Amino acid sequence: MAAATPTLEESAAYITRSGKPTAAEVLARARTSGRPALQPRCGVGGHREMAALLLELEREGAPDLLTLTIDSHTRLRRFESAERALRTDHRTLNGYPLVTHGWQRGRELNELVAVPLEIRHGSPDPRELFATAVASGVTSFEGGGISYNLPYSKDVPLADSLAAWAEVDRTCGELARLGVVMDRELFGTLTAVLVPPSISLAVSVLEAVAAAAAGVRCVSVSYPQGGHLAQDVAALRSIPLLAARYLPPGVEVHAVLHEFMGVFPRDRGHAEELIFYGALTARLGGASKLITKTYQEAFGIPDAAANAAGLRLASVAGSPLLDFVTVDEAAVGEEQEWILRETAEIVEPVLSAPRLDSAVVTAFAAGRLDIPFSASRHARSEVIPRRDPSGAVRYHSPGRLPLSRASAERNRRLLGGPADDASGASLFAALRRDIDHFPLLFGETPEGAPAGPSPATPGKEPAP
Amino acid sequence: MAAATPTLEESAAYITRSGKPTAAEVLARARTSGRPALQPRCGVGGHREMAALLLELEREGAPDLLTLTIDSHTRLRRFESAERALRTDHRTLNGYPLVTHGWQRGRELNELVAVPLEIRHGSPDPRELFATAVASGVTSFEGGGISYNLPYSKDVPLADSLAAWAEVDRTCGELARLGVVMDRELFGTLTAVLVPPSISLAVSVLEAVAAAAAGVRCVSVSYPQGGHLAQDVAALRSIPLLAARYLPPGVEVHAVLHEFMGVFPRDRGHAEELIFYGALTARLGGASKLITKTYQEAFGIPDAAANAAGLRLASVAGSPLLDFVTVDEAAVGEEQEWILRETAEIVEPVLSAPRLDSAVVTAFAAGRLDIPFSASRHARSEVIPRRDPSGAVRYHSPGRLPLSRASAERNRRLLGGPADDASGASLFAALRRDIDHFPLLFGETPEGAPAGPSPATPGKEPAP
Amino acid sequence: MPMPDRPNGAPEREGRLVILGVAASDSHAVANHLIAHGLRADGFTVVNLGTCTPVAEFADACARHPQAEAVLIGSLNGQIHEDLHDLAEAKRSGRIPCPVLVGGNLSVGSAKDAASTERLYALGVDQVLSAAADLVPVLDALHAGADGATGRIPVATRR
Amino acid sequence: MPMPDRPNGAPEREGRLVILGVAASDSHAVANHLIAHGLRADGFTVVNLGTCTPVAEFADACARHPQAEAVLIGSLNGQIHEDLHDLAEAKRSGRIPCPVLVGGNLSVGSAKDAASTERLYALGVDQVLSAAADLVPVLDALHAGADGATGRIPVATRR
Ligand code: B12
Ligand code: B12
Repeated sequence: MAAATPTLEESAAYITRSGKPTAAEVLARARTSGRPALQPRCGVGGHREMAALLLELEREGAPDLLTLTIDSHTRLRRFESAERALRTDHRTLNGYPLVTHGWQRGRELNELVAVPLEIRHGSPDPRELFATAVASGVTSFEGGGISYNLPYSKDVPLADSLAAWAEVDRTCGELARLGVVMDRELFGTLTAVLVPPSISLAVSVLEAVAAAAAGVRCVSVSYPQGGHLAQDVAALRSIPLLAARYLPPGVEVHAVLHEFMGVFPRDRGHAEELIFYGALTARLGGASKLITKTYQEAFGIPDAAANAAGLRLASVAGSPLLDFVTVDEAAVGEEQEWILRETAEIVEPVLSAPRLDSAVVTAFAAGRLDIPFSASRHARSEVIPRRDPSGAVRYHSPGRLPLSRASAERNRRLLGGPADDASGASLFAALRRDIDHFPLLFGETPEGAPAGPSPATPGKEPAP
Repeated sequence: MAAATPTLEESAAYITRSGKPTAAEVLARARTSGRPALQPRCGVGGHREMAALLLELEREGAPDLLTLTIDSHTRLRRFESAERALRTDHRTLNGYPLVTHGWQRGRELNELVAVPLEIRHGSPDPRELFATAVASGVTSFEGGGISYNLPYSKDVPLADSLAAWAEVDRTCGELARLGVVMDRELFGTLTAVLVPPSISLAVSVLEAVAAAAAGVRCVSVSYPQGGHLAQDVAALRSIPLLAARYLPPGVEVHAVLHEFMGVFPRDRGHAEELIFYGALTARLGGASKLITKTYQEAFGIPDAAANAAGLRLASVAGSPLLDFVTVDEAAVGEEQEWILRETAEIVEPVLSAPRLDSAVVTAFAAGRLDIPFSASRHARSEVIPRRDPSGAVRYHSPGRLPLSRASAERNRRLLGGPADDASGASLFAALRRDIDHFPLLFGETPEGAPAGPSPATPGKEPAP
Repeated sequence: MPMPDRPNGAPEREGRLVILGVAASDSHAVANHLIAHGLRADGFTVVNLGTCTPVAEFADACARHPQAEAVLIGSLNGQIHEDLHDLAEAKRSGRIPCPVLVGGNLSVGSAKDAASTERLYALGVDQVLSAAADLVPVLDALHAGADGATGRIPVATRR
Repeated sequence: MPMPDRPNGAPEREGRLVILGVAASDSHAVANHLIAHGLRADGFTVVNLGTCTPVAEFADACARHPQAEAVLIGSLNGQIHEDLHDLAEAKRSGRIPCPVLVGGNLSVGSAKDAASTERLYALGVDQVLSAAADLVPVLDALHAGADGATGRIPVATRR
């Protein structure tokens, strides 16, 4: 397996020689066409199985890009576990252990399909993975020092993940000088559940500024569909404006929508309605790319047939026959104004600091940057999101985020009253309902509520 | 096979006893819910195969009604051929030969599924078929003395088909008195290709008036999606208005959309875009029911999997998540005004005659009633339809239809000039393009043009 | 559609007559209209029997038009085999003395195989065409030299 | 989420402590937050180790909290079997002396079968729960009489 990894120059030459379009090229074309490029998540443990999966998806789903989704052991650099699982039973891996398989197999996969590949993972420290990816001829790499730390690990210091990702970004800069523009997709989806748009966009702005400074030339800013059309469209349309405001010229920036990333309805029909709604949201928001979901989302990693069906369904939403479908522009305008404002309030204090990395670390420690439902101890998760009666995600409490009084008050007003109106048990129950928004909207009963009857008061996680 | 057919009383009692909802009940519920009921076309020759097909469709496609589509031999009372084909190789039948299988097997099918059944066919003289259907417990029967004659046979006099269908309608009246309201769907789709809305609706109005007079209590007026959203929505929304104007009170009238019935694109993605567009049209037009198509339409009778996929895709268009999708109401209003006007111009002279049946026969003979692309000699097919630049179906020439000067002029104007601007070879070529509208819209090359290079002048069919 | 009786400027195929129609159980009219029009534009005289035409009606037309160089039968509804049940007998008895060419959608279902074509030959069809665009070349080849009433014509479209 | 440390008005389960966490390779946090909250509302003291918790970390918590009546391990990402690779050894050596209960999404893929549950028992899990709602009844049954550290608890949810 462990043949000497090619040099960056060799990899760049390989990519150029291959004649395949790069991810950046596909994205640029999609933006011009006005029809979002489509990409599934997909990864299985075995190599032959991964090859078969890519081929079936390309044949049956006609995606514009394909993915190698990486298993969770590899993401956390538990390479020994990845290796043992691969040896024992590759079906117990929830993704393709690329580092373990090695770059030659990566090239095999790359050469198997006509469309470019992206690595989707969740690695606080992705350096081995990135090196293997580049050597494999992969031209898009997801993640970032914040967005692939806080949702994806418990105790990796932000300073470490930021440093690791800065290395990746610098290498992308070198590759650009060698003629290969890597697409670097940021994971604005974060913890996926009730993420306020301004938090998603703020984290992406910070990561994009760092990436651009390191030499990255093509940035995809992904945003997770929250489920409120005007808010989601406004967030997507904010991406080019934020790029113009905070990024140097010469960096290509693409808006990417991730179809709803929270708790999915179980019924196939309901799931497909949500998938289509997401695809329409991407179109109306002017996204260059859409990451698709499947009707099996609530159950587990989808099989190839379900995955291809998800691609085909999303594709329908891009039809020229739907040119007549429009969105309430006034509502979008109003949302956008506030999203841009909140985002500015969150990022500008950090961007004004002399060193971005350490400013980010300090801000998260102090709660001036924060995300809800953090998997990591290195965010405080004092932000409490809620859905307002129209379904939009608002700040029930902004925690210690430096939101202006006007922003905070608007959030409170839209939620229907002062923050302490809902607290304790009723807040907890309301949050559960907001998490289960779509199953409930479709009249599905949520899975058995956790642990016992209606809980008395929400409790803070004590440090273990 | 030939066990004595039960009496009407026995059949009515069987239907009541069965506890199944009738088609009329399902339609009423759908109209109230605002989500069109979904129904596929489906029919295969073998009995066991038909049972399996119904079960698979019910399981995988969750339709609100199911169909027994009848084979073309039975439609034309070529029972000997139906019987021989069934004996030799049931897969050579393009539908279920219900008369040959007999009513007991019909009941078996009826009892197999929870949703009501409709017979879809194309019989100028449906009397044996109707008798078998009623005895089978089927509660919806498609067709009419005009709409199941002209598109479906060459030389059955209209007087004969009208008389045969009047018998059917009178029996429906008796059934209503026995407590079973049959749904009688009219086939406004006619020849399916470039049918001007006012021709479709005019024929349905005439058939509905006759049916109501014979005692029919539930009429479904079907209209074929033409592909121009505002025009199609206007046509669907005209149906209740026409019912209020021309039908006696106490007759339930439902609007039904048939997903595009003309030449389908071959590519699966394109076909699915068109299917979804049709489903959205039904929703926006307030249809009680939608008859679905499949991505295999261009190729042949679909397999069960494709048929179920078509149902699921159409179902997505009914989602509450798409409540935000609206249509240009001003454009719909404008179209509707003219559709109602043209329809009145066509039907009112006929309705004012003392006897409807003979007035219809005379009018078709004289070309004052007419349809394009008639399969039958008993319509003149002097009407020439065209698509205008926006894709709406207009009268290039109304033939001898009694359209007012204002209506005729509007059609001409919308087509972009006086009628003789396009004639001969260029008219023929333009008609071919209009027929191939959707394949061409999607950039598909139409199947090889018929017989040789660009033809010189169109020629009238001489009587053989 | 109302179309002028005779094309002007059509290629010289003076006096060549074909009999056209759709199979007995089949009422699809559009292709029939268009093919008749196209053949006339190309100089043929077309006796168009229209939709729903049983074999006996084709035979009667042959009797009325003994100069007919071919009978062209379209079928879209998938049921052509049963519709041509009497063809072999009509050919054997000489009631249909010229070659019979068929085209359209020649079996039920979306997945097609060669077997249905073979069965058509077994039923007495001389040539199965895969597209209407092949009609004129095939008719011309037939006119130029094939042995007419009997046997199949060796052209590219023949599988 | 900032939530008050102690619930008021919780049922009397004074002094009963459980150790909670998510399996080693798994960073899904939401269910973990909610389950901790629910158990506290029901009167338990919850030591929540959070996401990405290797077996060794559960064992360390057992050492710090010898009174723990159970270790509750959630896993959603499908990889629980490899994540619990060291569990049997930790139980054998007594480093995890109390019953281990697991729940969540316990295999990779959308079609589930019983085999993955059986393999969990083979790895040293005492009880596989099919829903978080079963946690309190199972813990109470265990508390009331089951033999604690060893063996599985005979309750309805056990397949
Ligand atoms: C939100 C989410 C995420 C977020 C998580 C954010 C965060 N830090 O929490 C993000 C986007 C980061 C994410 C990442 C990944 N995810 Co994820 N995610 C989801 C999603 C959409 C919702 C999960 C959720 O929060 N549910 C709400 C809670 C309340 O419900 P729950 O988690 O289902 O828990 C209930 C029960 O399972 C049970 N339960 C849970 N824990 C326990 C513990 C005990 C002791 C007991 C008794 C019961 C119990 O009770 C809970 C309440 O009813 C689900 C799909 C879905 N359900 O719609 C996928 C899903 C769980 N993820 C999945 C996967 C695979 C991943 C990834 C590995 C990426 C990948 N390969 O695709 C990574 C994880 C990386 C890693 N190292 O683990 C898969 C699991 C697949 C499988 N088992 O076959 C799912 C099912 C999606 C899918 N269909 O592929 N994910
Ligand atoms: C319009 C239409 C109708 C209209 C016809 C109106 C009329 N009177 O003409 C209506 C709605 C009435 C109708 C009815 C039915 N139809 Co229809 N119809 C179509 C549709 C949508 C378009 C056909 C058309 O006009 N095409 C335009 C012309 C120009 O193209 P074409 O017909 O394909 O012909 C080309 C070639 O086939 C070839 N060709 C045709 N004839 C000939 C003859 C010769 C000699 C040669 C060489 C070549 C040739 O050249 C033509 C030009 O390129 C097709 C599906 C599609 N293609 O999208 C189904 C289709 C043909 N219909 C079909 C069927 C089955 C029926 C019904 C039997 C109902 C049923 N069981 O579902 C009935 C017919 C009843 C009967 N007794 O026959 C099936 C055939 C299925 C199969 N073979 O497996 C199709 C494919 C739909 C489907 N997927 O199920 N239909």
